[in-house]
Amino acid sequence: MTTVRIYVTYKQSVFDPQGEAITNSIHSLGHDEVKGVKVGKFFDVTIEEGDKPVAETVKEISEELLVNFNMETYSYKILEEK
Amino acid sequence: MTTVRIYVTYKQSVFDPQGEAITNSIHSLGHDEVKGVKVGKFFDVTIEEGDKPVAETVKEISEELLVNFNMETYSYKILEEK
Amino acid sequence: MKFAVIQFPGSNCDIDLYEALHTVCGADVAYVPSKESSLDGFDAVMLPGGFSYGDYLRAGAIARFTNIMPAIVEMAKAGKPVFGTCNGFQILTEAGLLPGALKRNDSLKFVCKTVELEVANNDTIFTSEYQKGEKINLPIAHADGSFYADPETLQKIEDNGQVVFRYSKENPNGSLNNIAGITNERGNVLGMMPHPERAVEALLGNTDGLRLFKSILNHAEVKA
Amino acid sequence: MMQEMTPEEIKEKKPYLDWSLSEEEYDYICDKLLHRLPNYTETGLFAAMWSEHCSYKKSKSVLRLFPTKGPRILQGPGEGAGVVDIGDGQAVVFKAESHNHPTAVEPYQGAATGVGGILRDVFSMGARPVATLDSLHFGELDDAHTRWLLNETVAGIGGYGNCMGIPTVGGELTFDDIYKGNPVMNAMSVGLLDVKDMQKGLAQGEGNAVMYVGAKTGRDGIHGATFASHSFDSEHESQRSAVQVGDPFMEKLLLEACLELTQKHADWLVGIQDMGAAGIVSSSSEMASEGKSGMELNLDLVPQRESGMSAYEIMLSESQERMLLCVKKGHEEDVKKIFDFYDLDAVVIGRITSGHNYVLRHHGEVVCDIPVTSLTEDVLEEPSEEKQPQHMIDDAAKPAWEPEITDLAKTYKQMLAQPTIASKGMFTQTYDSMVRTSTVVGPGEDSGVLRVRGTHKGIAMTTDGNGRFIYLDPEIGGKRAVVEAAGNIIASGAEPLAITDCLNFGNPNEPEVFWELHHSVMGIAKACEVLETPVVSGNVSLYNETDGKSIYPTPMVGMVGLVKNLDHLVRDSFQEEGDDLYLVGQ
Ligand SMILES: Nc1ncnc2c1ncn2[C@@H]1O[C@H](COP(=O)(O)OP(=O)(O)O)[C@@H](O)[C@H]1O
Repeated sequence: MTTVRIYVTYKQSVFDPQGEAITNSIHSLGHDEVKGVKVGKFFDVTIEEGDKPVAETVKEISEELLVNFNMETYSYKILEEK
Repeated sequence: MTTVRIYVTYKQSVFDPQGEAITNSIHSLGHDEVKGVKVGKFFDVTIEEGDKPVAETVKEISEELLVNFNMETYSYKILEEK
Repeated sequence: MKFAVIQFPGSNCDIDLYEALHTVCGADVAYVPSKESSLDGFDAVMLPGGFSYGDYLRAGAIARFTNIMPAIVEMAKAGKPVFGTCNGFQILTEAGLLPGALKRNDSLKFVCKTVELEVANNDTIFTSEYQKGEKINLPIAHADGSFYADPETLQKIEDNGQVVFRYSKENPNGSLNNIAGITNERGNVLGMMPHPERAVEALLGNTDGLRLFKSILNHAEVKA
Repeated sequence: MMQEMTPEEIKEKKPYLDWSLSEEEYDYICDKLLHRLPNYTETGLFAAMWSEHCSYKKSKSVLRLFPTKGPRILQGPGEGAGVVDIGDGQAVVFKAESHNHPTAVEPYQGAATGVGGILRDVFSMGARPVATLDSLHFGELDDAHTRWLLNETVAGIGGYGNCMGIPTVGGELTFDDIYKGNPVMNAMSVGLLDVKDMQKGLAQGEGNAVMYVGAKTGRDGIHGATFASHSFDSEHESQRSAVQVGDPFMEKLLLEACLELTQKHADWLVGIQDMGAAGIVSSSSEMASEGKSGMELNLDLVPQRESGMSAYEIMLSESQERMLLCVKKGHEEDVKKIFDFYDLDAVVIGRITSGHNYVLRHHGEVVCDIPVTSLTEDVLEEPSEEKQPQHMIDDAAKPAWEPEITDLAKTYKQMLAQPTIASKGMFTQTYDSMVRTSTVVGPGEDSGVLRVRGTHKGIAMTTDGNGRFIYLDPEIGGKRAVVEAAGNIIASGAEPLAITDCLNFGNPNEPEVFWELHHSVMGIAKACEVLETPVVSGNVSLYNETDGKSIYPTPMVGMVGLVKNLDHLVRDSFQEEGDDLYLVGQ
C-alpha cells in the first residue's frame, strides 16, 4: 500500500476570495506579520500497488476527477509505502 | 519571508463524507486499486519574520482561527525561507 | 423586552428574524451591525442565518471575531436569551457559547426544505409554548448543518437535557443523535439549524415556528 | 512586460482579427471615426465594444421588432434592467442574462458569475433583487460529462444565490442531446423598487467624479467579451481558460452599500452602472455616452489585485463584483464613507470633462483619446443573410406523425420518467427558495410568487422556452413561448405585465440560423403585442455551437405578473377531495 498526498491549488492568476477573507481576518486579529494566505485542498489517497504504477493512477485520478484544469493545478508526494 | 503550509484535517473519529464520495467516484471510474481517500485543507501562509518566532505565529493563527478543535486537527511544515 | 438582531457582514436572514419579531409578534426589535460593540438596552439577542464572511474557512468561523461578540458573550453570561438560527448557530458554536460543531452535510449539498422535528425539551425559555414530544415542521436551508460533538460532550449534552429539537422523520444532514437544536448548560443560549422565523405566517404556509418567539416573549412577561 | 504593438504594426499585422474586429470595421474606425491609426489600447477597446456581446451589431435589426412600450413601462430595454410600474409608487425590475459559454468551460464559476452579473444589473437600477430564476438546457443525462456539468452548474447557481440571500423560486430544466457540448444557462433576476429611487447608467456634469467601487481588478476574463462571441471548437478546449471567479460575499456587501447609497443619498449620485462584460470600458463609455459627456480616467487609480497590468488589461478585465458610479462633485468623501463601512474600495478614478472625448491616462501617458460615441454609437451594424431552414421545407412534405398509444397508463408513466418532465426537486432543493420570507410559491409550480411586503400584492414570475418547438417552426414556437409563460402567470392568479428574454442561438452568419433568430423574434413580438406584455429587457447569446453544429434556436421568455390580491392566489395542486375538475379551452 502506498499513500500519496495530492495537493490541489488555484492557478496563480485565479482570484481566491477565501484566501483574501482569511488574510483580512488574520490581520484583524493583529497578526500583521502574516503577508498572505493561499488556500488549497489535499487528498491522501491509499493505493494498492499492482500492475499499474502508482504514478499513473495518481495522474489519472487527478486529471479525471480531482483537478479542474480550467483553474487549478496539482502536485503530489508519496507519504508512505508499506 | 517564510512560507508555512498548515494542514487541517478532520480528527480520525470524525466521519468524512467527502472522502467517501470521492472514493466512490474513483471506483466508478474503474480505479479499484484506490483503497481510500481522506480530504483535507491546507493554508500556505507567508510570514514576515520579526520579533515573534514563526512557529509562534503559526500556533496562534491555527488555534485562534484556522482550526476548530471540536472536529479538526492540524500540522504544518515550512515550505521555504527567503 | 427589546431584541437585537445582529447583522454580520454576509448575514441574510436578518430581515426574516426582524419581521417575525416586529411585524408578526409586535415585539420591540432593532438591527445591530456587528461592528458595534455594545448591546446596552437590549434584553435578548438574535443571530440570524446567512453566510457571514461568505462561510469562508468554516461557517461562522470569522464572524466570531467581530466587535459585537464580547457583548453577546456578556448577554449569555448574564442569563439573557441568546438565540442563533442556521449561521447564527454555527457562530455560537465557533464562539464556544454552545458545545460541538457543525460540519458539512453528509450529502455534501445545500438543502432547502421543510422537515419534521420533535420538541425534545419544552422546559426552556425558547420552547415553553410547545409540548414535549410534539412534532412540528420547520424549514431548513443549509450546507453545513451536521452536528458533531465528541462522545463525551455528546453524552453530557444529552444528560443535561440540552437537546431541544431533533429531526424526527429523516435526518437531513447526518447530525449525531438527530440533533437539530441545543442549548448551553444554563439553557439561555439556543442554537438550531432549522428556521423558525420562516414559519410564522399562514400566507407562507406554515406557522409552527411562531411559538418559539412567543415563548421568549412570554418568558419576559413572566419575569417582569 | 509585454511590448505592445505600435499603431503601424497593428495596421500591418492585423491582430484585431483575432479579437473579432473585421478589416472593414478597422478601416472604418481609422478613416471615418479617428482619422488616424488607433494604438494598441484603443484597438482593444474597439474590439471589445464592437463585439456582438457589447454592441448587438448582428442582432440589433431584429431586436427592433419587439414592442417595448406600455402604460406601465417605466424603463424598457437599454438600461441595466427593465422597470414596470406595479402601483403604489412601486415597480418591479427584471432582466435575464445568458452565461452559456462560461458555463460550458467552468460550470460552477460560469453559472455563479452569471447569477452575480444579473443581480448587479438589477441593483444598479436602485432595486433590491428579491428573486432569481434559472433556465437550463443540457445534454442527455446518460453522459457523465453532462451530469458533471449540470451538477456543477446547479451548485454554482445555488452557491451564489444562497450566499447572497436571494431566493431562487423558479426556472426550467430540460435535456436534449443538441445541448451536449453547449449547455444553455440563463438566469433571471427580479427586484423591487420604490420608483423614486430609480437610477440610470448615466454620467454627466463637468467636474463630477467617476468612482470605482467594489472588488479589485485582476486579469480575470481578459478577452471575455470577445471570447463570448466565438464559437467553440473542441480542439481548442485547452485554450478556454479566461473564466472569472465569483465572490458572492463581496457582492452581498456591494449590494447593501449600493442600496444604502441609492435609497438614502440619491442626491449625491448622477448615475450608476455595473461592470459586466468588457468591465471598465463598457460601463464608463456607456455612461458617458448616455450623458453626452466627455470623460477622463486615470488608470493608475484603479484598485488592482495584480501588478504590472497594462491599460488594455485594466480596461478589459472582467473581475466580478464591481460598479461604476458618477458622483456629484463634493460628495466623493460621503460616498467613500458608506463603502468604507462595508470594507469596500471606493475610489475616484476620473472626472467628467467638457468635451466629447474618452481619455485614458496610464503611468502618466495618454493611452486613449477618442470620441466617446465611437465606442458606443458608431458601431457598424452587420447585415445578415437569411434563408428558411431546409429541414422545415423537408418536414412540411412529410405526413404528420400520429402517436400510437395502446396502453395509456404505461405511456403516461413513460412520459413521467423522462428527465425533462420528471420532478426537478433534487436540484431545486439545493437552492434556498425561502430566504427573505416572502416566497408564497416556490419552485415546482406554474410560477414562483412573492408577496410585496406592506401590501396585499404579489408578483408572479416564470421562465419558458422550448427549443424543439422553435426548431420546428420558429415563429409559432416564439409565440408559443410567450403564451406558455402567460399561461403560467395567469394560472397563478396574476396578470401578465411584461417579459424579458434571452435569445440563445447558433452562428448567425449561417443564413438558416439568422432566419430562425429573425422569425422567432417575430413570433415573440407578435404574441407580446397581443398579450400587451412588452419586452423590457433581455440578452442575446449567439454562436452557441459545438464543432459547427448549432443548438436548437432556444429563446427564453421570462415573464412577470402582478397578483393584485394574494387572497386570490391559485395553487396548481388539487386542494380537496371531491372538488370538481374542469377542462377549459379547445
Ligand atoms: N432549473 C430550475 N430552477 C428552478 N426551478 C425550476 C427549475 N427547473 C424547473 N423548475 C421548476 O419546476 C417546475 C416544473 O418545471 P417544468 O418541468 O419546466 O414545468 P412547466 O412546464 O410548468 O414550466 C416549475 O415550477 C419550475 O419553476
